[in-house]
Amino acid sequence: MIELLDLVLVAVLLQNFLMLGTSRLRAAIQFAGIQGVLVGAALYIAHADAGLRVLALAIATVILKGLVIPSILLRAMRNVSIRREIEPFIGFTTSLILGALATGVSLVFSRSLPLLDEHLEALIVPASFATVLTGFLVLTTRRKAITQVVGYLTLENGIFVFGLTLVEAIPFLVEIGVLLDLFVAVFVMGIIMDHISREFSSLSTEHLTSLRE
Amino acid sequence: MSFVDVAAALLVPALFPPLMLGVITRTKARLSGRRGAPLLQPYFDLARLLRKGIVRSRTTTWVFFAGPVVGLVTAFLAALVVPLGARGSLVEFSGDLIAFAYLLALGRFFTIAAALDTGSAFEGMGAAREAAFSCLAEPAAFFALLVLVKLSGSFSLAEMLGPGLPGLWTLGSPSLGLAAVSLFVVLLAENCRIPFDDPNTHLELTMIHEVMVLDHSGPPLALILYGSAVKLFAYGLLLVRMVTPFELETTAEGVAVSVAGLLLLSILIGVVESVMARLRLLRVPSLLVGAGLLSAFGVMLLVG
Amino acid sequence: MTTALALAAIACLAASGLAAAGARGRGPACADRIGAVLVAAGAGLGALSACLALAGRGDQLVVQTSLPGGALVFGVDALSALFLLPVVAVTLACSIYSLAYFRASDHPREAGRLRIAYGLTSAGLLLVLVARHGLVFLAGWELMAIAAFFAVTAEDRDPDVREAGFLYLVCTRASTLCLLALFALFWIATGSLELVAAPLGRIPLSLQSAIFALALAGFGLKAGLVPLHIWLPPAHAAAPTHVSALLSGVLIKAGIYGLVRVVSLLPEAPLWWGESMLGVGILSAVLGVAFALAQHDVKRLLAYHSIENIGIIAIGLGLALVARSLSRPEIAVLALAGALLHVVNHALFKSLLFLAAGAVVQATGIRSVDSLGGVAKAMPVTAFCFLAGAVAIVGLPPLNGFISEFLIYTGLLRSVAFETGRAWLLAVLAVPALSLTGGLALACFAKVVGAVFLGEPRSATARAAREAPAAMLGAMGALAGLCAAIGLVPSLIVPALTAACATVLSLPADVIRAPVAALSLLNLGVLALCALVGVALGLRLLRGPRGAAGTWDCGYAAPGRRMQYSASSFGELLVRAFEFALRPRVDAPRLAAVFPGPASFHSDVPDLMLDRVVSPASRALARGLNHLRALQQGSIHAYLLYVWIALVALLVATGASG
Amino acid sequence: MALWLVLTPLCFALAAFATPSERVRPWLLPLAGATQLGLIALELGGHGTGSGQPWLWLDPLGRLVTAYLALLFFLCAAYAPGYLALRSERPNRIFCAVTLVFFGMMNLIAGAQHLGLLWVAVEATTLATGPLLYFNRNPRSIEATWKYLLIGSVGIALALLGTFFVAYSALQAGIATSLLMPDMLANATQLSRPWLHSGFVLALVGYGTKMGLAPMHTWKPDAYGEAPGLVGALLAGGLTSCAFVAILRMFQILGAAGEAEFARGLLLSLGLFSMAVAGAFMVRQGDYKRMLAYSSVEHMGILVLGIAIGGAGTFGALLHMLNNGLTKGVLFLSAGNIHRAYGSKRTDDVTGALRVLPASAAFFLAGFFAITGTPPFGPFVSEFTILSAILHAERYGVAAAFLALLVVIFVGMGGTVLAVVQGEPSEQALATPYRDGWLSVAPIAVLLALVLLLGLWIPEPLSALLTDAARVVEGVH
Repeated sequence: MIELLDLVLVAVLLQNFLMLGTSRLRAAIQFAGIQGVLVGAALYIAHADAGLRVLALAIATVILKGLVIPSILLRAMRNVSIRREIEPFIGFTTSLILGALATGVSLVFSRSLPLLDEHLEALIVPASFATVLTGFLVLTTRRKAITQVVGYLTLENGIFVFGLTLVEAIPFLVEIGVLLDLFVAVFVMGIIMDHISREFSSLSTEHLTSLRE
Repeated sequence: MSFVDVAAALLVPALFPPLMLGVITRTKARLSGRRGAPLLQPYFDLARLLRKGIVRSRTTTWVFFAGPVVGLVTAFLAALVVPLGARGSLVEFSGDLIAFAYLLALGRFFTIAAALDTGSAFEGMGAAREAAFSCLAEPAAFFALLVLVKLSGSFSLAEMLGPGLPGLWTLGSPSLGLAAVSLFVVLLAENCRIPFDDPNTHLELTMIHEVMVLDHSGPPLALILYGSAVKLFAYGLLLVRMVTPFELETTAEGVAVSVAGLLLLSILIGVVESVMARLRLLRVPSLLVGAGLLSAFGVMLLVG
Repeated sequence: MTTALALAAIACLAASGLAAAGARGRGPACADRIGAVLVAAGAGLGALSACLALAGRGDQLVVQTSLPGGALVFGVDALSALFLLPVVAVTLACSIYSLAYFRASDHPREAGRLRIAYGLTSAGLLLVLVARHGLVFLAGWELMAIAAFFAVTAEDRDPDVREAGFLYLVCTRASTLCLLALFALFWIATGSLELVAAPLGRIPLSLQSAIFALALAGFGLKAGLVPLHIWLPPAHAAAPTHVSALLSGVLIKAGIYGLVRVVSLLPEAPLWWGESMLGVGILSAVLGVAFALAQHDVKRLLAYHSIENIGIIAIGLGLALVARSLSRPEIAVLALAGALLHVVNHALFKSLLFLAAGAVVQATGIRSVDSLGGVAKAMPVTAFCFLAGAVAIVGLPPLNGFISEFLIYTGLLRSVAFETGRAWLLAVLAVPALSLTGGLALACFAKVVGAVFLGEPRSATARAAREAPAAMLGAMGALAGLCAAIGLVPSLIVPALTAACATVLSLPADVIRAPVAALSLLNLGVLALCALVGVALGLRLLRGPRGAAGTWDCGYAAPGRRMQYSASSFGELLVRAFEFALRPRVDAPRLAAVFPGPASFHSDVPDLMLDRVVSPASRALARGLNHLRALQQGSIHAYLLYVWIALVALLVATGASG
Repeated sequence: MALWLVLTPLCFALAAFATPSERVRPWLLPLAGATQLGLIALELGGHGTGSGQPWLWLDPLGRLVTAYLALLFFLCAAYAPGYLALRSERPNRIFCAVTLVFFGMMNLIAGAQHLGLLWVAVEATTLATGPLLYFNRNPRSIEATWKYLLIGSVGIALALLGTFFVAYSALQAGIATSLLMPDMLANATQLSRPWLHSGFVLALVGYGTKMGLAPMHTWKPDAYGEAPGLVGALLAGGLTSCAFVAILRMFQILGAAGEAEFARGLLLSLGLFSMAVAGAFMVRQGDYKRMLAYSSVEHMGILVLGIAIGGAGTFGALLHMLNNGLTKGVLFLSAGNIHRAYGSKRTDDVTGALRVLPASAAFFLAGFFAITGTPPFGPFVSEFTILSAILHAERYGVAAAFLALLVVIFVGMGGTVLAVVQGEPSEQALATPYRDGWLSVAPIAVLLALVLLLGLWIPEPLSALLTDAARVVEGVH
């Protein structure tokens, strides 16, 4: 079981790097979607024995993160005719290096924390930290509003991965609530992005600096 | 105090002061080889002025006349504070030395006001100098008085300069000496004598007191002259009492010693005025501050 | 009963402005009258309760609440009463004055607001005096301070007024915060906010000293002790005159009251308390008068004199504290009595001076001393009142200022005679300092009286002056009368003084009777003799031959008005003597050519603290903070980065990471 | 009962959404507020139907906050109809519905006894406020909304991670974890420290972002600056207090775990830092609504400072939460009126408000004096309590810094406020059609009266409730 889970998690990490590497928005969105599917799968794999509740949760996750949210983002992207992330604050190669660095750091960090034995060798905790950091990296270095949403998604995915360790602890309703919040968040962000693109005929956050001291 | 004491304490300051002016002028005349006016000349001047008519400037108000009046009254009351002999003084209470200083200040205030009332540039000038210099003279005087206070442990001039005085000299003669010197300087400054001011110059630009009273005439002028004589008497008496620490029982002795001392003082002033030149105005403050430092040093000698 | 009366007085004063605002419908004059009547009622009640308290009928009033620090206590004792008397007197006089000075018909917009602010200020002042509970005290304090802010900025269209008001507001807030800490410490120390004397030996001395230091800072700010005086001159210059009179006459005394009250609560004072206050007092007295001497604006000048007089009061208080620490009862009583009496006196003559000056300013529209002159002919009564105030404030016989300064002097002389060590040295320095202050004050007021009222008018408007209306003259006359009364018959106020001293020092305070009696004789003598000689001279003037001519200008044919000795040149000698402290700004023309063209000379003296320290510092600080704005320029990426920096920093800082 | 407190507003939200009339709909807001007040009265009267669910019930802290929220919301809602009538050009269907949802979610936060549920509720408030900020539909409000959403969501995400960490700390200690407050408090002592610590830090940063503690406050000036005064009041008074509650919940757990000192250190530094940042940005602040935002940052700092000191400080902090919220209501609503009249937020254009809008300007001024801790207003009492707590704890350095910062803040805020209310109004300002009306002024007056009341007299039940709530926070029983 562990091996399979780790395999999936490695795939998740891979998505991080692809996301950092790509300059095309559509690709970034798709990677985020794939990552969503993967974490959904990971959830089921990790707790296959937990029965129907986990299954339902996993399916909900996959649908939401894998299909709904990406489609929202793609729609928002279609409204404005932009295809690629023009020159981020940090170049793509640098981002990749930083991503690798983040992954290393999270490996070390997770080792330094007292983990349960079943999580000790599993990749869960480091993968989650690495994904969180990647999300942060995307959030702070990419100029397009849409990419920032993608970053936010990645962040959420990372946290979700950490959640794998305590599915027992968190009641089903709360999990659903979390997913619902995520959905609404992206939905509202999508609306706002619509308005942004309408007002500024672009999705670049460069225009969003009129409120300042 | 007996009736005699009261009479003496009232009559001496009332009658004697102009004589001091006479003595001073006579001394100066003699030292410059002239015979000089009679000693009683000041009395004659006063009498004549009192008989004269009054000419006043159209600019002025009642303040113009308040000056001479208040000046004379305050000087006289101040003179009453200082004891003639060992038999106490007429105005005597704990802390009367402050009354002494503040009475004279009141007189000064109204003299200055009267001077400014004429709206003349020259009198304003004199008034400004009077105000400025007395600011510096007062602390000096107070330091000198503090010496007495510290030594005698009492707060009225009559007690300080009373029977206990000889004892004080044995106690702290250096301090008293310094105090006396600076008091003498203050006396010269406050009464506008050379080296601070020349009472009978006629170069208004350089004058202090005289120029303030340029516009006064007749009786008011008489009051002013008389008042300044009394003021000189008050300061002089204070100084003389300080430096004559003799056992004086009777009133007669007290009066005699005081009068003699005052005559000597007048001669001394005359001598000073004839051997010294008037200071440049800008130098005056430093001299006064110097006097203040002297007496301050005198106080510090008594530390503890 | 007593306290209830005081509270009723507070209610009346607070209501005065609002009621008048309510009655605005019946026309401005009616509103004015209603306001004045209510103020009068409040003043009457206040005076009544003060008299009751001085008659030994002081009592307390307790209100239960759930606020921190126990039940709210109000009370009137002799100390409160002694401060109450001048407060109500000045409040009433100024409000009567304002009937003619600040008519609602002339200032339709401002008058109502100002009347409300005025009423609330005096109400807050009274509340401070009757408060026996920290929070009540603070409430009254702040009510007074903020209402006063609105009174000062009554004419807020003028940017200078706004600036001065804001400076005042900031200073008073700083003082309030000091008091906040003070009462918090007091609460911690005594376990209650009720202002009762701390039990001996219970509170650690360090805590007491902290409380005292906070009191010195907080109350000093309000009272205007150097170097905390920065707000005083601008605020007094900006406010309407009767408000300036109220501020300078009684409001800054609230600071003195607070100091006295606090030190009376802490009986075991180390020596340095009194010594520091004595030192600050000397500094304030000398610097205050020196700066006053250099002012051109008559209201600023009077404001600086308030600083000087607060300094004199502080000298008295400091000496009293020193004497208390050295257990020298008679010195303590003399000094404290002098200080308290000077509080009363200064309230009277300073408000008198402000009102008289305000009358001149209103009549001529000029505030610069240098362009006035000869006003005495047009406004004889005002001139006489100002002259009386001047004699009083310089501390000359036969008026009230002399009495209080005399008491302080005698206290100092005694400590010169009997003390040793540092206390002695300070006393030895204080005496000449006080006399120097007196001399400078004399010069300064001789200058003002001469330049404003005497001589020839220096400007057309000054010549066109008319005597002030009756209401204003009445107010001034009343205050002048009080000054004379205290000066000639001080025995009137002696019982109040002794009672107050007894409450503060818990000592019998009869030491002051003897000197005061002597002084009253002396003053009466001065007055009588002057009257005698004056009458004689007057008769001689009427009888004998007399004539009138132009002023004898040493033979100069055509003396012009502008050739008179101006106020600035009058002060110039002394200003130069104090150059090291005053640092005058002079722009004098350099006359080069043989026939130089027209040139003008101008000199003024900026405030030592405000213009040379505080303003530059605050400007620099503001500029520095401005640079921080660069951190918030709207980049959402930067904002997100801050979040993460905070996270990492906290994680690292707590070492939670490992 | 707690459930009803959450559901009632949601039902009203549905009703509002269904209501067709633009003019009737706004009146649902005060109606909902009134209903809520009634329910609260029942609850406080002891008629509350006890704790139905284990993870949603009202402890004293919850009771305090829900009562306070109901009051604040009712008064703000009473202001709404007048305001929305003025803004008749904008459809208010979404606005009303979302406002009610937002209100319900705030109650959910107050009542949540489950950390996960707590998080969900907080995030829900974030999302609900988005549309409110965006009410004005102009580029600036878009920008503000975007920043608010993104920064808020990211912060909240961190809080979720923190919650997971805390859960894991239980898991790691081998406890059956349920994230239910009672269980957590019961087993707190066994929780694994490293996870607990880092979990608290994450939650502090996360919820601190919502609360607007520096340096996570950056969204605040933009959001408050662009939102309608009404929304600003609800955010500054309600939402921030709810985020504060969330932090308090975490603090409870650490306190129970005996790690209070650890938490207090963090809170102290964040509190002082927030006050400092607020002061720095308030000086010469040319935009009076942004100035209010920084004032909010400052007072959030004061709240956590009070908690950090503990003892009487906790009581003071909770009291200050109420005072600050109500006073902020006064300030934001009156500022909103002034903004209406002048059509500008810059002090360069807005002067002499006392001559244009006597009532609103006077309330604005009074609110300024109240919020800066002027007796006899409420904030004075709470700040005094906090200060004396600091001094009682003999943290003299902290006290000095506290007072110094208060002076700086007073200078900054006073400069801006006085520039607005005093002086000579411009011509077109005098020409404005907008005038103070009852609907736009009365709620402010009531709020101010409440603030004054809290300064003069704290009702017995309230002080009892505060004391109990403080006990809950301190973890003493």
